[in-house]
Amino acid sequence: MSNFLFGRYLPGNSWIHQMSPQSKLMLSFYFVIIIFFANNIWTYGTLSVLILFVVLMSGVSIGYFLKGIRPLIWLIIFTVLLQILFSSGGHVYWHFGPFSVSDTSLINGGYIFVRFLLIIMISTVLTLTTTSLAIADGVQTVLKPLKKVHFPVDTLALMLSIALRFVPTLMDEMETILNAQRSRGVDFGSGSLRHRIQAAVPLLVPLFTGAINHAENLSTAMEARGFTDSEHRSKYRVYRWQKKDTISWIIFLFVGILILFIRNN
Amino acid sequence: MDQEISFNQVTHTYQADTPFAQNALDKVSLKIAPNSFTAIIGHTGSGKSTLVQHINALLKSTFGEIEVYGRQITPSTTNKNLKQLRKHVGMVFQFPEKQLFEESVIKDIMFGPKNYGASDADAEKSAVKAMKLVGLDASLRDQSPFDLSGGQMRRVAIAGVLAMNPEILILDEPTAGLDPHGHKEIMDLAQGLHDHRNMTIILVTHQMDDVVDYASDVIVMDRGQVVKHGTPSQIFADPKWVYKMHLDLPSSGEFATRLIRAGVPLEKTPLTIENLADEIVHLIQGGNHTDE
Amino acid sequence: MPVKKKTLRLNMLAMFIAIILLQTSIPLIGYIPIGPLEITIIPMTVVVATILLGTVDGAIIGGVWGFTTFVRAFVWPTSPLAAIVFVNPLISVIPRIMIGVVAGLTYTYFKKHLKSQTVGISISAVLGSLTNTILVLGLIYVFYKAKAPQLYQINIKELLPYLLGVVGTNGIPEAIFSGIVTPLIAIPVKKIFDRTAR
Amino acid sequence: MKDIIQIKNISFNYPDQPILFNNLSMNVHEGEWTAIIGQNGSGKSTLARLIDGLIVLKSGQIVVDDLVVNDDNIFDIRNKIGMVFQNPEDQFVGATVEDDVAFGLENRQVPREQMHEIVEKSLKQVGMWEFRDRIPANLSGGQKQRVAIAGIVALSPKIIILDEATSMLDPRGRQDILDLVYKIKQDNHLTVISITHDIDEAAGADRVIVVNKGSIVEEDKPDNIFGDISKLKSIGLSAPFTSQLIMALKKRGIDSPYQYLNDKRLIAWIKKLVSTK
Repeated sequence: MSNFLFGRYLPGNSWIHQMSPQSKLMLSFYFVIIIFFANNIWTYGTLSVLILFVVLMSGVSIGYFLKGIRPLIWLIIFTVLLQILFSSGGHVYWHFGPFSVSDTSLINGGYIFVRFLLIIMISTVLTLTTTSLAIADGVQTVLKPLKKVHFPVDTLALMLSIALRFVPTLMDEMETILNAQRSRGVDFGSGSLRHRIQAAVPLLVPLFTGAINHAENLSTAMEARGFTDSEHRSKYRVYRWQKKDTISWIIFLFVGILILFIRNN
Repeated sequence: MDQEISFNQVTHTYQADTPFAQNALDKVSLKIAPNSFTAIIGHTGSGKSTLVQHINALLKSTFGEIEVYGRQITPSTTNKNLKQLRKHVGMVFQFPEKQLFEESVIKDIMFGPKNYGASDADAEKSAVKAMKLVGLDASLRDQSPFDLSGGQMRRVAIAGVLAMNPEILILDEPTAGLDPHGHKEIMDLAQGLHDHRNMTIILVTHQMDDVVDYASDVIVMDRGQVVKHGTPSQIFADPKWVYKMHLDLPSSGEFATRLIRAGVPLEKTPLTIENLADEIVHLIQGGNHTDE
Repeated sequence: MPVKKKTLRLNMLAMFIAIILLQTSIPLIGYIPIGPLEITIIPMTVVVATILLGTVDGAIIGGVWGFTTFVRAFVWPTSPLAAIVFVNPLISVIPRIMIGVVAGLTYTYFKKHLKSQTVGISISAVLGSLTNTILVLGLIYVFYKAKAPQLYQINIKELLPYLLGVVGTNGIPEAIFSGIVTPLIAIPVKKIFDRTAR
Repeated sequence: MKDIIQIKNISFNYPDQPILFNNLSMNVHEGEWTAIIGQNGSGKSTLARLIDGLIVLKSGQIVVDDLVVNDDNIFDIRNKIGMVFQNPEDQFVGATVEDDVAFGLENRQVPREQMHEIVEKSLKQVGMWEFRDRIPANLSGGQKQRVAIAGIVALSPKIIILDEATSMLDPRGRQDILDLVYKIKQDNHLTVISITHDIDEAAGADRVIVVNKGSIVEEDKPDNIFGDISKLKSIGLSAPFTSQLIMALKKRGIDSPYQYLNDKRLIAWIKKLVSTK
């Protein structure tokens, strides 16, 4: 539950697990950007090899990844189909109204499919090897330069960490409220659209009022513990830059340059 | 029709078909007699809440059947039928004041009856009755429930359940966080509903004093199973066993074990202060006899 | 700002972020699927936050929802629309921020000029919700016109009617329901909030 | 004995609400365990918040360890006082147990290396070191209260205030927490104020202050206070178990020279009765 936002953290001690969250975050982002530059079989091939290597280094079994992607498969197929049916150019094999299938659209469809997989794989590696808390800390580190322009980076980080800490609490409360209103005869998830939307009222009002009470009590407790503001505090948890981060960056930068050379210009 | 609650080999598995699968209830069979006042006790995580949530079908069993006043619930019962059942089983959750949401006290109490198809006029009639029952002043009816004190809010929530005229009332730690005065009022209300309105009361609690003061039957849960079912005196007869279940004795029993440890030869575990006083007096006077 | 107020604001924002995170993952309180469409009730949360905490904080909460939409479009897209459109951070974030801004300005205006709190909240909610729909549509169109690079190189020109259709058919009922339901949520919640923030 | 907390003629009310304290005065002795009892709404929690400067006083003065509670001293005062609140959920700030204990240290900008040392020591003192990686959702209410106490121990205060800290726990968890606080009080020579409506919790105190409707009804040793059952009942409190037992024995003709005894003395007395007769 601590890893609510992005998925399911798998505890481990692999190379990837040990990297600092800030470089994992940045590298994932960087990877998505290089994908923009891939446009032929060689570039996609290179990136696929890189991602397989990353998966290997994460110590998580390929089967686990495939299981994770399974629920998304219809979505991917649907999007790929859209791509195939709606792109134009090349040798047309078949067409009907606005739809057409050509050699280019088939190839592009294939590329899109790979793109999807690449992106989902990299984000899955990130979330399987990093706790939400570490991701929040990583965000804080990445945003640190913004402090110079008086952007409240530390406040944001504290806010995010409190939010993540309270998600399971609110979730439990939601479930109790849900059950309480069910026992009072509310039918959730059935009936007319209007009925279904109005059923949100007996859920959301208690959820919100509960959250407001938490906010108030927590404020009192925080002040009693000497909290004044979030920008003047020392930090208990620190993720240091490691050799593994440096090596990973070198590999990724190299692949990035390689892609620029082997892509079709 | 059979006026009782019965569980027949009921198993409930959370997260079935995953590596996290966990039996929260493990082949539970039990009967709760109509118009009984039954306490359900057991340490945290023993399955008490899961058990009571089956009685009003908030949870459905993975295996096994449940019969509540002649209505059957099986793993395949459809949701439509469940709603009808819930009308007869009122459930007061822990900190029920957290479920309030309407703009006025009366509207919040009317919410349940209206969901079950009562007309506005009928719902209001039941709501007014329920307010009286829980001791809420009629002048509060149009106030926002959020303007009331904590204790009053809790009564509004309980009234909201009673307004549905349930035959069975489940109370999950209904006095949590209340002071002694508020505690007694809520427990006396439960007793009144049992004695004068023939409701079946099912009380989930950690307070062993309430168990001996109010309940006629006790069900002890441990690791998803019913490990004992009997009268309070049967349940607390063996202090060692009670401690093994990570439970406490009622205060008098607790005090008696300390007296015994200090060398006062009490014979059996008393449940109430009156019992304890009787036993002590008996010992003192018994002593008189031998001295004479 | 006194310490007490600052801490309270920090925690209020944190709670609303937590609620948004919950709503993006639990259908019952976040979005209601109807056939191929889904009506999201998250704009209502943004509007409620705006009414309680003010325009700036409403915009922040909207932004958090937008950011979550953006991240999810990569990690766990919930619809082809998300996978195609919301991977563009400008389309996923800006419209959400604007919900708070528009609802906040509308609410402040009507608070001065209108007696009925309900009507004011209702109009703010409708406008907030519509802002989201119109901006998402508008931005899709702008990015198509500008021929911006697409993550999934789909022929948006052919797809545009489909996108407009989906967003439009979602957007209209969404706005209507926002208008009806938001006051029912905001008024009691505001009562508790005002007592707390006193 | 020094009065570590002096409350002098304070008055207070919440905005738009009737007056809660009118010219109230009381003192807390250093090194003692003082219980403040009263029913819900009697103003006892407000009193705790006033002492810690979490709410601002209308008139009168509160002095904590020679410092007047005011805006200038507030942080020094909060360094001296650790508070455990009623709801275990609502005082857990950190994402995990260790992060939570560190929260107060981070606020005081304690250097990191030192923090790690203190967090470990504090968690070991409350027996929660093995749970340091846990998130609050996976802890019981009692365990969360232990973490809260560790967070306080980490700051080595002079005073601990328990604000209904055990009222949401089951009886066993309640006793555990009280035993723990007692041990910590002894080990570190602390002053403890426990605000409670649990009469049996108050019975263990050195001194009891009974508050009703914002004023002090009585202030004395538990022995002297708990004798008058009808008085306690009249302000919505129940009588301690031992007083009830003495009453029940009296009804049966066993006369007692006492109205109230603590557990140990009552056991000794009963033992004597049984063996001499």
